[in-house]
Amino acid sequence: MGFISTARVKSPWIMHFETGSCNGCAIEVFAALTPVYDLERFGILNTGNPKHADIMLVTGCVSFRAGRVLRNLYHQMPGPKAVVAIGVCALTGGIFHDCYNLAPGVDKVIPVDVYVPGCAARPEAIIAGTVMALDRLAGKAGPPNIAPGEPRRGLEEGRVVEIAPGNSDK
Amino acid sequence: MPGRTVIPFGPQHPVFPEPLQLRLTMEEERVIDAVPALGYMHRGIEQLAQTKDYAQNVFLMERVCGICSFMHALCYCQSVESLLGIEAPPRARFMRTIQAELGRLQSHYLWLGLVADACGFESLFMQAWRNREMIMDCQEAVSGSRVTISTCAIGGCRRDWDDGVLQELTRRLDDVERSMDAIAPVFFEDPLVKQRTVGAGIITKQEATLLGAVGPVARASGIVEDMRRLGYAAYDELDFKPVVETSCDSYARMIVRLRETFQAINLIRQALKKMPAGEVLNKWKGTPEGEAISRVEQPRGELMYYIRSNGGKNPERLRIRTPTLSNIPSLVKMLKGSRLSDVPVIALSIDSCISCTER
Amino acid sequence: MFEMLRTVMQNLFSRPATRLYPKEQREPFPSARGHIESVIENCIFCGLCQKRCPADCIVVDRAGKDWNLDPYRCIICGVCVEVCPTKAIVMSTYFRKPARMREPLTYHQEERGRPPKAKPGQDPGEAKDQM
Amino acid sequence: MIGRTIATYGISPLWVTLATVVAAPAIGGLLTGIDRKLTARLQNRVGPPIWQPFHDLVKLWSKERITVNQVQLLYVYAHLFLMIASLVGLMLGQDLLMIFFIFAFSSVSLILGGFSVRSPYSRIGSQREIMQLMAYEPVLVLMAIGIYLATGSFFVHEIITSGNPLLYSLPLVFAAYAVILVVKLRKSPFDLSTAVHHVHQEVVKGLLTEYSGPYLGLIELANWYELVFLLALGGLFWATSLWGALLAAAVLFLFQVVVDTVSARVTWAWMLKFVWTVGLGLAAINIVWLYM
Amino acid sequence: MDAWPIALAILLPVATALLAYIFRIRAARVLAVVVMAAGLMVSALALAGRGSFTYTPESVLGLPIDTLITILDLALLGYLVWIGLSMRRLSVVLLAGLQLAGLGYLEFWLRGSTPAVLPAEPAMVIDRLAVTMNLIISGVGSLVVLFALPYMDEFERRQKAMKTRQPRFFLFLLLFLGAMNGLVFSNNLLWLYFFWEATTFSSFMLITHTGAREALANGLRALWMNLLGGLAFVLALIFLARNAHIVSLRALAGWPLAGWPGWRGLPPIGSSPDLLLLPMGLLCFAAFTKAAQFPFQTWLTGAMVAPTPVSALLHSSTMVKAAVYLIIRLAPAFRGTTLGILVAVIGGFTFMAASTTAIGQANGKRVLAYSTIANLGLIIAMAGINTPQALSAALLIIIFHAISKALLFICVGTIEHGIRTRDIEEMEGLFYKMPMTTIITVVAMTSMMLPPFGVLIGKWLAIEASVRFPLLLPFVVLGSALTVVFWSKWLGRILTVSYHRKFRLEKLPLLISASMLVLAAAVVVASFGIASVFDFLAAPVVRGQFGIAGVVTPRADLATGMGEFIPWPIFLLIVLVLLAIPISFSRVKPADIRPPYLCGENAGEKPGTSFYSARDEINLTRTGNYYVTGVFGEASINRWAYPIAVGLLLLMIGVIKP
Amino acid sequence: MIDNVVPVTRETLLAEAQRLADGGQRLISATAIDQGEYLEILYHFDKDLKLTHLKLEVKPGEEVPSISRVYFCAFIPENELKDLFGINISNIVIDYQGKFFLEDEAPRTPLLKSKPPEQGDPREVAR
Ligand code: SF4
Ligand code: SF4
Ligand code: SF4
Ligand code: SF4
Ligand code: SF4
Ligand code: SF4
Ligand code: SF4
Ligand code: SF4
Repeated sequence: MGFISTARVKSPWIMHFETGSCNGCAIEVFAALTPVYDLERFGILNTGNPKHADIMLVTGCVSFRAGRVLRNLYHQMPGPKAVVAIGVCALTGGIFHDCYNLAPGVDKVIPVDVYVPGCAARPEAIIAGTVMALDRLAGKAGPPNIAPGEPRRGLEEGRVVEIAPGNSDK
Repeated sequence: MPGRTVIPFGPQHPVFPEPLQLRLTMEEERVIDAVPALGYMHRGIEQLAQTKDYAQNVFLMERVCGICSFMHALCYCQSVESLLGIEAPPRARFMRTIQAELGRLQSHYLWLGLVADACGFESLFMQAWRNREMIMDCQEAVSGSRVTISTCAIGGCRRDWDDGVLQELTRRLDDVERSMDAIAPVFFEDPLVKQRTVGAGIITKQEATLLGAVGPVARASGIVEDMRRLGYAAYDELDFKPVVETSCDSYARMIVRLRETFQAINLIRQALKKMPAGEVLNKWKGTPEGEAISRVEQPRGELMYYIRSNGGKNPERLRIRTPTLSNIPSLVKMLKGSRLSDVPVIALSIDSCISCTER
Repeated sequence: MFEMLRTVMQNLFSRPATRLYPKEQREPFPSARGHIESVIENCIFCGLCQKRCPADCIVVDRAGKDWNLDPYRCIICGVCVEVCPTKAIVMSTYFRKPARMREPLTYHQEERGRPPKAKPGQDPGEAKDQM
Repeated sequence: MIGRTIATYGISPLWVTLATVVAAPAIGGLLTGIDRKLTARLQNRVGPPIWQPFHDLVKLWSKERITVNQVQLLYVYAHLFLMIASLVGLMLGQDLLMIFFIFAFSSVSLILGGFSVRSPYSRIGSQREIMQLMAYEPVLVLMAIGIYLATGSFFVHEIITSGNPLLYSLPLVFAAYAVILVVKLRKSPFDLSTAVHHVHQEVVKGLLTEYSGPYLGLIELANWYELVFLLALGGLFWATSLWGALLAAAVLFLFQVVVDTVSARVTWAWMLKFVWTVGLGLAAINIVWLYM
Repeated sequence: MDAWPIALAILLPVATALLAYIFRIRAARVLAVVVMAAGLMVSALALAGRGSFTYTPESVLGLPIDTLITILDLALLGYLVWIGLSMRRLSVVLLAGLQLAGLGYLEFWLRGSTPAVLPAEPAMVIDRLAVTMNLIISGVGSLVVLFALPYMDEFERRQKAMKTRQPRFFLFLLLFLGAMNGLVFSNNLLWLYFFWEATTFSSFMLITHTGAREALANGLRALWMNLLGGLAFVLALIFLARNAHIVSLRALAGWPLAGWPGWRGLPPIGSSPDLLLLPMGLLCFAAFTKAAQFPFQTWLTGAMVAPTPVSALLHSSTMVKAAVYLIIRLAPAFRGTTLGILVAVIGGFTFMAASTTAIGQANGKRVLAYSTIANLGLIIAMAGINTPQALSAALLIIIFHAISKALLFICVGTIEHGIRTRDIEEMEGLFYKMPMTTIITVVAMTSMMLPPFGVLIGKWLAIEASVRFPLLLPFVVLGSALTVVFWSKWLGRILTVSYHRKFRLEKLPLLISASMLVLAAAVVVASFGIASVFDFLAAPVVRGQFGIAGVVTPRADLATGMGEFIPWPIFLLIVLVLLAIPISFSRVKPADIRPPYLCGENAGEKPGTSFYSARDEINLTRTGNYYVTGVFGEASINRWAYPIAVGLLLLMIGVIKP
Repeated sequence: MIDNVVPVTRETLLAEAQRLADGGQRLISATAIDQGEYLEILYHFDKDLKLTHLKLEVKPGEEVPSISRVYFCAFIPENELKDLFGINISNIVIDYQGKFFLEDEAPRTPLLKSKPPEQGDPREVAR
C-alpha cells in the first residue's frame, strides 16, 4: 500500500477547469506549469482530460452553465480524485458572491478538498494547494467538503447528468 | 460522400484556457459551420456594479478580467473622472501609461505562449511564459500583486513609486527585451509556425469593419485603429504609431502582437524618461451625474465603458463592451472553411478571453 | 526550427529558470499584497472597514467586540488597511496558506492590550514549507 | 544484438523471450523518463525525476477502473501483447517483415480501441492515427526490403551477422527511419493522433481520450515496449557491434527529443506529404542505388 | 470410372438450374439447391482425393461434344448480338458480332482448311490447380448459393417485387457454377473459350437481374468490357490455330518461349518464336478485362448493383478468378520475358491504384470491389514474375481471398438487409443491431489485412517474391500498406460500441448463419493450417512447374529461405486476448461505466452521444470517417491512373506486336 | 456628455443602420438602460475615433427589428439585450432565444428593474 500511495503522491496529474471569473487565477494556474514554477517537477502533468486526471484544479465562481459542466467532469474522473478550488472566487464567489448567475463556490457543486485563497492566488499558493491535495490521493485525508447547508442556487438535481453515488475514493 | 462530424469544442478543452464552446460541424477535418456557445463565464457584473459605490467598483472592474485588469480599472476610472470633470495628475497619467503597457506586454506574451501551444510548439510556449514571468515580476514590483494589480483609483493612482521601483523596472525591461530578441525570430520565421498560421483565418479589411473587428484583429487586416490615438493617460505625449499588418491572417495577427511587445517596451522607456514628479491622486468629493463614455486600447483592442449616473451613490447603468465580444463574429467567420487543426490557432488568433466577454 | 534549436541548446547548458518553490522561496516584494491580518487590540470597531470593503468580507460586531473576516472571500485589495483609522489591519506580504476548510476567522478583543486569538479556523499565518 | 547472441551462443529462445519481456519495460520507462527530463531541460525547466514514468505507471494501475464500455479493454490487451510479440520477434531474430506485420496489427488494435467508443475526440484521433499508419507503413516495408537487399535475408539474426554495418549501405534509409520514428512515437511535429504528456492538442488526447487508469497504464507500458522496439530497430543499422547499435539507437533517441522540442505540430495532410516525399523518397533512392 | 466427379461438377449445377427454372416452387428450389451443394462438395472432395489425370469426353447424347460446344458458342454469341441490338448498344453488337465472325472463321474455315497436326491432347486436364479452383467453386460457390436462397427472399421483399424472379436468378447463378467448373477443367482452348463467354453471359444476366436502369447500364458496361476481352480471346485462338496449330492450353503454356525449339519436337512454324507472344498477350489482355484490371475496373465496381450473392460468387471469389487462373496457366510460357514483367507491372499497378481508390469509398460493396480488384492485381503481378515464391503467393492469395471475400460479401449483404444501407458511415454501432454478423464481419476483415491470416501471409510472400523486381516493388509495398488503411477505417466503424446499452443476438435465417459460420470457420482453420493447405494445394502446382516448391513448411509455418512466417504465436496471442475478455469484463462494474468525454457537456437521455450547445440545445455528436476524396476519390485517382494504365497496356501491345 | 446622438424609431432603425454602414461606420455595441416605463437602447458606432449613437426608446414587450442583417456582429449585443432585458428583438441572424448567457436556472431579465413582461419571454417562446 505504501508503494502505491507513494506512486500516487509522486504522479498527480491535473486538469484545470475555469468556471467563470476574472480568469486571473486561471492564468496563474498556467503560470505554475511554466519554467519558472514548473509543476512537472512534482510529476504533475496538465492532462486537460478528466479521464486522465487525479486532481482537478477549479478556478472561478461557478456560473450555472459551468456548474453543469463541472459535475460532468468530476463524474468522469477516476477515483481516487481530489479537487482544489483556487482563488476566492472558487471558494466563496469572492467579490462576485452576490452575482445572479452563480452558485458561488465550487463546493456547492462538487466536493472540495483544498481551498487556495487569494485574488489572484499566487502560483506558489497553487503549488502548495496542489501538494496539500496529495493527502487525498494517498488516502490520508478526511472526507472532502460539500458546502454546508447552503442553497444550491438553482442547480437542480434532475437537470444535470447524474453523479455516481458514493464517495470519490475507491 | 464523407460523413459529417459534429463535435463540441469546449467548454472544457485543453486548448481553451477558458470555457467557451464551439459546436463544430465538419466534413472530415474541414469546418463547415461553427456556432459559439457562451455563458459559462457570465456572472452579471453590470448588475452587481449597480449595487456597489463608485470607489468599490474600481475593484470590481479590475475583476472583469484578470489578464488586463488594469485596463478595466483605467477605463472605468476615466469614465467616472469624466463624469466628475476631474483629471488625474500628470505623474499618475504616466504611471497609468506604464502599467497599461506592462499589462499589454504580459498579455501579449501570454498570448504568444498560448498560440505556440495551439500550434503544438511546447518549448516556444515555455519560453514565452518564462519571459512573461519577468514582466510579472515588474508588475509585482510596481503594484504589489501579480494579477489584479489594484493601483488605479478615481482621480489618479493609489500609491506612488519610489526610485528603487523605477530602477528595478528599467533593469528588468532590458532583460525582457534581450530574451524576447532570442525567440522573436521563431515567431517571425519558423517554417512550421508559418505553415500553421499563414493563410489561416483570413478576414479582409472590408469584412473586418462590418464584423466589428477591433484591436490586433483589425490592425492585422490593415485597419489603422488604435484607441491610444485618443490620447488618454499620457499617450498624447509619447511617440508611437499603431502597428498595422496587411496580410489579414493569423500570422499577421501574431506579428502585430509581436511587434507591439517591442513597441510597448519602447513606450515604457519613453514614459519613464518623461515622467514628471508630483502628486499622484486628486481627491474628489460628491457623486457624479450624467453619462459618459470612455475608451481605451486593451491588449485585445478597444474597450468601452458607458456609464450613466443619476446622482446616486451607485451608478445607474454601467455598460462594458469588451474587445473579444467584438471579435467573436470575426471568429465565426474565420472558422468556416478552416481545418480542425487550425481551430485552436484561429480561435486564439483573436486572443479570445471570455471572462470579460461575458462579464 | 533552427532559431529554436539555438535557444533550446542554450537552455540545456544554462541553469533552469525554475524557482524551486518549497525549497527556495523568493523574498516577496516590499509592496506585495499577500493577505491581511488584524491587529485586533488596535481596533475601535468603527465599522469603516466593513463599509468600504468591496467584497463584503468584514463583519464588525461592535457589541460583541468581534471582528470577523472571511479570508476566503477577501480579494486583498487593501482598502480596509487604507481606511482603518487606527491601523488595526495590516497587510502581510506572504500569501495565505491553502486550507482544508473554509471557515471565517473571528478576532475577539478580550480587553485592550491583550494579544489576539484566532478562532475557530486555523492559523491565518503565512505559508511555510509543506513538502 | 541479442539476436546475434542467440545465433552464436545458442541461448534458448525461451530465456530471450523472458528477458525481453522483463527488461524492455525497465529500459523503456527509463528512456521515457530521460526523454521527459531532457525535454524539460531544453525548455529551461527542472523537469520530473528520471524515474517519474514508473510512478506514473504504478499510479495508473492503482486508479479506479472506469471505462466507457467493456469492449474498449480488449484492444488494450491486443495492443500490448502484439507489441510485446513484435519486440520478442525482433530479439529472437525472426523475419523482419513478419515482425512489421505484427507491429502493424498492434497499431491497428490501438486504432480500433479509439474507434470503439462513441467519443468524437477518440475517433478523430483514430482517423489521424490511420493517416500516420499510412505514412510510415510503406517506409517500414521499404526499409525491410532495403535491409534484405543489403544482406540477403529478412531474418534479423542473419542481418546481424552479415558483415558490414547496414549504415554503410543504407544511410538514406536510416534517415528515412529517423523521420518515421518521430511519426511513430507521435512526437512533435507529428503528434497528431494523441497528445504526448503535457501537449495540448485540439483532439484532447486523441485516441487515448477515453482510456483511463489501469488501461491507460497498459497503453503506457506498450509505449515503452514500442520505444525499445523502435530503438532496437534503429540499432540494427549498426548491429555488427553492440556499442555501434547502442550508438545508433542513442542518436535516434536524441534526434527525436530535439526535434520534438524545436518544432510545431503540422497537419496530417502535410505529414503525409512530407513522409511520402522525403521519407519514401530517401528510402527509394537508397534502394535504387542498391539495385545498381 | 474417372468421369463422374467431373460430370457432376459441370452437369449437376446445369441440371439443377434448369430444374429450378422449370419448377417454380420455392420448396423444390431449396431442396434442389441443397442437394446440388452437397453433390458439388462431394465431387470436389472426390477430385481432390485423386492425383492429376486427363479426361476427354467424347459425346453427350450422341452428339460429339466439340460440335455441341460449337453450336452453343455460336448460339450464345448470337444471343449477345441480339441483346446488343435490342438494347441499342453499338459496342456490344460490334464486339459480339466480331467474335461471332471470328469464331465462324475459326470453326468453319480454319478447321476445314488446316490439317490437324497436333498430337491428340486431352480435352480436360485435372491437375492440382484445377482441383484448387474446383474446391473454391464448389465449396465457396455452394455456400454462396445456399446463402442466396434466404437472401433472395428478403431481397424481393425489400424490392417489393410483384412477381418473383428467383427462378431466373437461380438459373443463371447455377449455370454459372457449371460453366466455371467447366472452365477450370478445360484444356481445349475452344472449350475454355466457350465457358469463358458463358460466365460473361451469366454475369451480364445477373447484373441486370433487377432490370433497373442503373443495373442495365452497368450490366452493359460489364458486357462490352468482357466482350472486348472475348474478342481478344478469339483473335488469340485464330492466331494459334492458323500459325501454331495449337488449341490446347497445356500445349500453349508448355511452349517454352525463351528456349526454342519447341515442345515435343514440333517443328517451328513461324519465322520467329516470338510470334507466340501475340496470342499470349491477347489472352492476357482478355484476362485483364475479366479481372477488371485498370483501366477496366469500372465494370466490376458497377456490377455491385447486382444482388449480393452475385457479387460474392461471380465478382469476387470465382468468375474473376478465372482470369487470374488463365494467366497462371500461361505464366510458364512467358516467364522471364518482357511480356511477363509487363503483366506483373500492370497487375502491381492495379493493386496499388485499387487499394488507393478503396480508401475514398464510403459504399461498403464498392470497397469490397476495389479490394477484389486489388487482390486480383496482386495475383496477376505474382503470376507475371512467376518465380516459385511468386507462384506460391499467387495460389495462396487465390485460395484465401476467395474464402474471405465471399464471406465479406455475405456479411455485407446481411448487414444491408439488417440496416437497409451499405453506406459505411451508417454502420456505426452495428454491434448492437447485429452482434453475430458484426463479429463474423470482423473476422473476415481481419483475415483480409492482418496476420496471421492467409491473405496477409500471401502478401508477405508476395513482398518477399517481388524483392528482386524493382519495377514491381513500389506498387506492392504501397498497395499492401494502403490495404490496412481502408480496412481499419471500416472495421473501426462497425466496432463502435457506445456506452450503456444492452444488445441481443439477431435472428438470421439458418442458411445465412450457416454459410457465414462455415466460411468464417474455414478462414480461421485454413489460416491456422496454412502449411498443410499450402502443401496440399499449392506446393504440387509449384513443384510441377519448377521442380521445387520455393516455400517450405518446416514447423507448420512458411519459410522461403529469405524469411519465415510463423503464424501460430500470433494465434496464441489472439487466443490469449480473447481469454482476457471475460476476465477484464468481469472486473468492470456497472458504476465504472462512465460516459465518454464531450468537453463536459454530456447531455440528455443519451449522455454518451449528446451534448449541450448554443441555446442549451441537445445535439448529437457524430464522427464521419475520413475519405479524403480530394486525393483518394475515384475521379482524382482516375485522373492519373487511367493514363498510366492505358499507357501500360499500349506498351504491352507494343511488346507483343509480331 | 455624449454627443452625436441620433434618435430613431423602430421603423427608421434599419434604414439608419444601413446609412451608417454605408458610411463605413463600425458598430461598437448596443446598450440598454431601463428607464422605468420604457427602455432606452443606444447603438454606438465609431469612425475614425469619432462616436455616433442611435437612440431608440421601446416599451416593454415591443418588437425591435434586428440590425444583424446589416451588421453581422450585432447579433452579440442583441442577444445580450434579449437575455438581460428581455427585449423582443426579432430576426437576429444567430438567435439564442434568450439563452445566450443565461440558462434555465438563472433569473430572467436580471438587468430589468421592473418586473419582466409576462408575454414575450424569449425563453418561454422558444419552448
Ligand atoms: S479570485 Fe480573484 S483573481 Fe482569482 S479569479 Fe476570482 S477574481 Fe479573479
Ligand atoms: S489560466 Fe489563463 S490561459 Fe489558462 S485558461 Fe485560464 S485564462 Fe486561460
Ligand atoms: S481583455 Fe482579457 S485580459 Fe484584458 S481585461 Fe479583459 S479579459 Fe482581461
Ligand atoms: S475579451 Fe477582451 S476584454 Fe474580454 S477578456 Fe478578453 S481581452 Fe479582455
Ligand atoms: S485571453 Fe482569454 S482565452 Fe486567452 S488565455 Fe486569457 S483567458 Fe484565456
Ligand atoms: S476600520 Fe479599523 S478600527 Fe475600524 S473597525 Fe475596521 S479594523 Fe477596526
Ligand atoms: S482587503 Fe479588501 S477585500 Fe479584503 S477585507 Fe480588506 S477591503 Fe475587504
Ligand atoms: S443512450 Fe447514448 S449512451 Fe446510452 S447507449 Fe445509447 S448512445 Fe450510448
